[in-house]
Amino acid sequence: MTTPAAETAGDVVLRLTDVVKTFPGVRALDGVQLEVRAGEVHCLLGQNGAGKSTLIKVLAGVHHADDGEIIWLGETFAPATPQAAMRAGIATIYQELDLVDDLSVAENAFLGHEEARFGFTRRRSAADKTREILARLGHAEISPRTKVHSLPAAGKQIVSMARALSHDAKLIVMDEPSAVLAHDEVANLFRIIRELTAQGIAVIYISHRLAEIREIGDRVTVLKDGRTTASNLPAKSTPTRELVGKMTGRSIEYVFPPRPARPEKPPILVVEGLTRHGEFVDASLTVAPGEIVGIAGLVGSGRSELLETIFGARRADAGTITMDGQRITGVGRAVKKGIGMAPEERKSQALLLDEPVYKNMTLSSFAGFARAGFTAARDERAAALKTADLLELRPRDVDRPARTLSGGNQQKVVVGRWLLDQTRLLLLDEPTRGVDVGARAELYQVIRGLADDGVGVLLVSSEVPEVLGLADRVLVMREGRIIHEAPADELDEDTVLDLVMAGSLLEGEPA
Amino acid sequence: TSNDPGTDAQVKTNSSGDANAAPGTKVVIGFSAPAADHGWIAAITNNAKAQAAAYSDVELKTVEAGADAAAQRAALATLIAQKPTVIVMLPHDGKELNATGLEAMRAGIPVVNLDRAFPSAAAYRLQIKGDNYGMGLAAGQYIGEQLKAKGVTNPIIGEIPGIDSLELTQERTQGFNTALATFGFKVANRRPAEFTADSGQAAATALLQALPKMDALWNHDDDQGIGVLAAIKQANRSEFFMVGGAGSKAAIDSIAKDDSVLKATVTYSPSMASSAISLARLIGQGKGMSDLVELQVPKEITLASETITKDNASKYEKLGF
Amino acid sequence: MITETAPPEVRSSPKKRLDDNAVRNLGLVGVLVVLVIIGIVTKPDLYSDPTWVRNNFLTILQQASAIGVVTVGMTFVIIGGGIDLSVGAIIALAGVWCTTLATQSYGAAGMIFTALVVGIAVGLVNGVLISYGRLVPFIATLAMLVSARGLAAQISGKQTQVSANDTINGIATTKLLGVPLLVWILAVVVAAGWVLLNRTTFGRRTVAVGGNPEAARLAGINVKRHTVLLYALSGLCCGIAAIMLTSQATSAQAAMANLYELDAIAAAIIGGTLLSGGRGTIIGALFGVLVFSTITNLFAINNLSTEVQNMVKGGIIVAAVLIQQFRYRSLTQLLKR
Amino acid sequence: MITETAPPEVRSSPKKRLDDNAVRNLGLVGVLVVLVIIGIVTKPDLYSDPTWVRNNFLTILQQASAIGVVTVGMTFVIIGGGIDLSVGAIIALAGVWCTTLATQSYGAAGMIFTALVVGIAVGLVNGVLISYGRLVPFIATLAMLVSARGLAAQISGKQTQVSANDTINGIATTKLLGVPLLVWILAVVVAAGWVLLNRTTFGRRTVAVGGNPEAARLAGINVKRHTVLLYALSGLCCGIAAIMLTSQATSAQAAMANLYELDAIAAAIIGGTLLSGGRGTIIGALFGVLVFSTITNLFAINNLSTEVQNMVKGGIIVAAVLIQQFRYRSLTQLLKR
Ligand SMILES: Nc1ncnc2c1ncn2[C@@H]1O[C@H](COP(=O)(O)OP(=O)(O)OP(=O)(O)O)[C@@H](O)[C@H]1O
Ligand SMILES: Nc1ncnc2c1ncn2[C@@H]1O[C@H](COP(=O)(O)OP(=O)(O)OP(=O)(O)O)[C@@H](O)[C@H]1O
Ligand SMILES: [Mg+2]
Ligand SMILES: [Mg+2]
Repeated sequence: MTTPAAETAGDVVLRLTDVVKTFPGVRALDGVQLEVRAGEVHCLLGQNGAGKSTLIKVLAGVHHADDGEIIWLGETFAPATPQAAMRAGIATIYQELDLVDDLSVAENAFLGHEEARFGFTRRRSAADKTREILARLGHAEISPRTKVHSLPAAGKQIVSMARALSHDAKLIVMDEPSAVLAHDEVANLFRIIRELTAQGIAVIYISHRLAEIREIGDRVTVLKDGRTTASNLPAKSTPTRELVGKMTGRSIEYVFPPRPARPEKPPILVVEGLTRHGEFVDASLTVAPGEIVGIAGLVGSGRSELLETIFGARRADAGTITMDGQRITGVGRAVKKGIGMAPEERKSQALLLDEPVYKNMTLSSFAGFARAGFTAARDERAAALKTADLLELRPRDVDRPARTLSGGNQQKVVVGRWLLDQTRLLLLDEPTRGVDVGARAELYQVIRGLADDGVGVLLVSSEVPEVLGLADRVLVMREGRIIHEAPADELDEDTVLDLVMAGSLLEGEPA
Repeated sequence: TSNDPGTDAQVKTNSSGDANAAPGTKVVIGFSAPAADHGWIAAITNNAKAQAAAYSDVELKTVEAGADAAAQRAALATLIAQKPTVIVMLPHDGKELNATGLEAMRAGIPVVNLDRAFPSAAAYRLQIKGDNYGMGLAAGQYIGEQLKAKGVTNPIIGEIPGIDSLELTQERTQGFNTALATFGFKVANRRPAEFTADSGQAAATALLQALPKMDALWNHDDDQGIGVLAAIKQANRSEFFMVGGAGSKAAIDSIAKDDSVLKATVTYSPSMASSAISLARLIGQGKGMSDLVELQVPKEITLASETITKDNASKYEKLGF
Repeated sequence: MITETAPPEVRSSPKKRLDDNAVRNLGLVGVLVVLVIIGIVTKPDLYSDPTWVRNNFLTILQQASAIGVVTVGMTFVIIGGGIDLSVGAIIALAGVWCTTLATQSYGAAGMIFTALVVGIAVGLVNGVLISYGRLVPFIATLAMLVSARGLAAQISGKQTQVSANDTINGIATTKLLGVPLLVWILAVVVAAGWVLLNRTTFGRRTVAVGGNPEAARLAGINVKRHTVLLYALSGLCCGIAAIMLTSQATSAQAAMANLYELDAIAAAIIGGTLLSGGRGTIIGALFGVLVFSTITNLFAINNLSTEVQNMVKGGIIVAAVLIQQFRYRSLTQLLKR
Repeated sequence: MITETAPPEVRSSPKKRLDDNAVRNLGLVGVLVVLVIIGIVTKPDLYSDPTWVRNNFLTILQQASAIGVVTVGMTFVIIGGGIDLSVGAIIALAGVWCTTLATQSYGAAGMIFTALVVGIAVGLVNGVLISYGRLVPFIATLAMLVSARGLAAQISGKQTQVSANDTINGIATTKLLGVPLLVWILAVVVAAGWVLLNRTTFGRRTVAVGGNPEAARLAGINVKRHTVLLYALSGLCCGIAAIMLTSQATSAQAAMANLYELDAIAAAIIGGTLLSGGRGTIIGALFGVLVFSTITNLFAINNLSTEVQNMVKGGIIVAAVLIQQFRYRSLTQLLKR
């Protein structure tokens, strides 16, 4: 990656003026201004559905702007195809993983611009280059020949990054790259971003985590309802209140709801000695009514698998799961006993993308609304609208197909599904992934409210502050084992981080 | 089976000087036969058209019958609505079109059934058909006699029928087995094809593989026989002789030339379509067949299956399709 | 915590999805109208006779009835993420089984019962192989196609079995209020199918299972059991169609309903059903069937030769889908404004 | 806040997929072995003759050759997310076109050229209709099936057209190193297909287009053009197969290669190709074809009647897939440890 001398940090490489993009029924971009300089990390902030992903897709040649002007390296720029954008030096890491499962890591990294001679792929050369990039990314242990579908989500994110780096890009756009990354992975990502910017490459960085923006960002542009509400704010020094205010048009304090005192109750869920070979070993835990139990751990520590097994979606190799003293053996039984689960991957595991939002929200409860097998669409819509209001779904329209919702809003639909049900135990896997600050506070409130109504909650999150702030009791998982358990207020972030990374703070714990 | 679509009338039944040949009242003949993807059926349609063209008092309304019995029922429904004087039809399946035959007869339109009989006698005025059972008999008879003459006592006989789910195939096979049984012979292996050359090739290849040595082979259909003969050549086999079926031009030529294992074919002549048109005209005009004493055309006519060999091939040349 | 909550004003188009389907179906109606106009232009004499026109209309419907019933079942299977290549074979097996001399001795009720039970049973086997045997639907039902036709040939001894039962044979000739009974049966099946798909939990599950089986499973739907039911439903429709066809032909045989699978799948897809599952409409499927049966009718009254028929038919199918798409796109464009 | 640490390892199971395919193919080899053993047990006399065994082996391969070539093209189309129902019809059209008297007058080269051009041209039309006309592949190629067979019937006047060209007819009788030329052609096409799929950008892009079209588009692949090429490739394979079949039957007609589409799709799927696209192997498809052709051979040497044959065939297909799955699961279980 060579950088011409003319483009040292500070020169404006990209300028957007009054960019407009409409979808059927939605004005996703309604006059966006953006200015990005070489060598800077420019952060985009905005609520779910503010238009961030749409904006970067316009830059990447996926969507075409209806109006407005884009100047890239001093010239008017309107990429007709993703390839045109890439050729012009803009590489993109999309919010939704865009990999081909049955191709190898190297093939994915170089898809569309293969290392080839006369149409024949040069596998060795591609593998070497990929290995080099992966090493730069700190993941030399990923083999370029591995098929992508055998990688966990975090691994896929790294391949997406490798793909972006495989282009000789002058601007790299990252749409919520940290959403599927754990704490330490984020640190690694930042190391790479710093390397890139040191070479004069510009980075547009999108995230809902303010802390990240403070750490890595240089300047911030805020979007609200498709409009730029503030540009070029200093990332490190702009007060949170101001940022949030520009995003939401109101002020939000980012706090967790208080933990009410709770009378001891016998647990509703008892898990004993649960094991799935290669995923987790001998997991035992309990959840009482009204209690929120959090599970912290690294990506790949087996938390999702544990949750899915408790829900009956995976068959346990050993151990028992009992709800109200009765064994849970399959999803059907679990749902009947009042267990609900919001899975981790919304697109592949949770949504019917072509169905309207309300049908997605009632996917687990429509039978409850039905009379004698006949569905009650009116009741379902009304209930879904209520939940939509509660979670600030935007647009506030439960009839549009789930596909047309922004990522964070899709997540709200998934979580909202179980708020409608007669759920007594809720399993939440990364419930706030991609959810914006305002809605997140609201979601915390809702989860706590459910607990106050007597629902037991088992919460998996890669954000340690979230687990600590929301849960009553915290379990720490590492490499498939539950290595520590304590009330949330007896733990702090450093302790948990140290634990999950096999630190030494609590010596004597089983490893 | 030739590369030129033969459109000329194959046979004329009305010799000159016959009173029946003189133009009479105008007759509209509705005609329906299954979609022709096979030489024999194509010849049926062509013969019917040519024969009708030979009469100045006949108008032929053909309706295409599509791919199956249901399509043919639909086509005939539109034909009946047009009220032709007589309907000539070669049904996909006689039983499946029985109801349609009844409907036409009830509507006052005499029905001439070609080749595939209706079970109910009220469904047709005239039935003219080839003799599938007799065809099998003839083939079996020929094979039996030849083998007996050669003194083969325990012959290995192969059979390649056409589409096996058709009733006509069953009848041919039954006739064949019956005739062989009179000689104390039976079929060693039977591989059905689909009346096409490529399926004939595939079936014959399989059969030849299963029977490393064979004495005689009956292939029900000369069209698929092209493929059967190709397979025999490809397998380099010649220790047996073969009998064909239906009587295509190519088969008759080959028998006459005696240049392959094909030594005979048993006829199932598409000329019946020509006869059907002639007789339909007579029915429409209320006349009888001049060589019969009866004043009306009889109700059933079954054509005999003949055996074409090198000796009589020249006689049949112009009957080949 | 949170101050001032004003939900953002966003323009949206409620009921948009409904319109999509309506527009699609409208496109098919347009295609039908065009076909009829072609008929009028090419055969003005026939179309000038109102009795003939009425009769012709009923004939088209009647010819569409059996395949229409099959298509309803097929639509469910496809929406549920599967495919059923064995429908024609099931009809043949059910038809042959219900016309054996033994079955016929039980009278019309016995024959109908037999056809329906055979249809459902074969459908259940399909479903179990696919759900619990984890066979790809294409392969499982293809295997069933081959086997069921073989069994039908075995049972019938490859003979065409004539139905001697006047009640059964009468189904094809009976009219109610001037409309053939077969058309009434189609109407009832379509109506029931529509209600089942759009107004019942069964229909909702079908869409979920086909649209995203993993999501359906995690939402607590018993995907395997539901899949079995879908194939059984298709089998049931085949059983009904077998009776209709047997009545029309007053007979049954192992080769009957040949290639119905292709026709039914094509009609469902033309009607807007997604081959990959999760989306589809019963009304659209019905229109798909009607388009095919109107094309056949058009060919018949114009007496096109089979080869020309076939060449033209392919073109019409393509044109129909293109017209439909065109209308669809331009209409949704209009709706946008 | 965020502290720099060495990034954690992303665990994965290397080479797992490679083994998947190998294991799957191993399962099919197992099925083939079982079929041969059944042959030996039922016909020990035939199998005691080594010349016959060798011949039989070559015959099986030879009978698999044309459909094998078609299946290679079909596998590409399916991996690329499509389906081609028109393969049989393309063969018929190419076969008929190349055996008209006019074409035959240009000699063998003219005939071969005609067959290939017709195949590619029809494939291109398919591809354009699907890519640019946005027709569902199922419908577009079904329409093509109907039209192309109609055109073939028109051209041939519904007659069986005999090939009088000895070079063409000789293809089926020629042997090279004791192996029939037809088998060599199959071998070359399979090898070329394997290289094309696994070692070229075209192949890798095919997987991307079928596995995740959106990702392929985002990676700058021209999905539409690629789709067109895939159908053209399938058409080319059909053109080759048309020559092979014409040579075998020394003739061509409009009804030839009947239902090849079902056989080719079934073989591809049994060979491990995902009907929804994005995954598949050429070697597996070849094994799939061989399984079918070995079954036919087994039936022939045991002289099974058609109806029994069909009943058993369905069962064997199901059993084959189940065996393969069983082996697959248990072997991957073993590999896991
Ligand atoms: N293909 C589409 N069709 C219709 N509407 C769309 C489409 N894609 C996005 N939208 C709409 O455009 C708006 C902006 O969406 P976008 O994905 O850009 O939001 P975002 O800022 O990235 O949100 P998030 O933080 O949740 O990812 C949303 O209202 C969304 O529903
Ligand atoms: N598709 C896959 N194929 C093979 N192994 C996988 C796959 N997905 C996950 N794993 C393995 O399963 C284990 C747990 O993975 P997973 O990432 O789901 O855990 P997690 O704790 O839920 O992390 P996250 O917070 O990212 O969900 C790891 O060993 C991982 O390598
Ligand atoms: Mg986004
Ligand atoms: Mg997880």
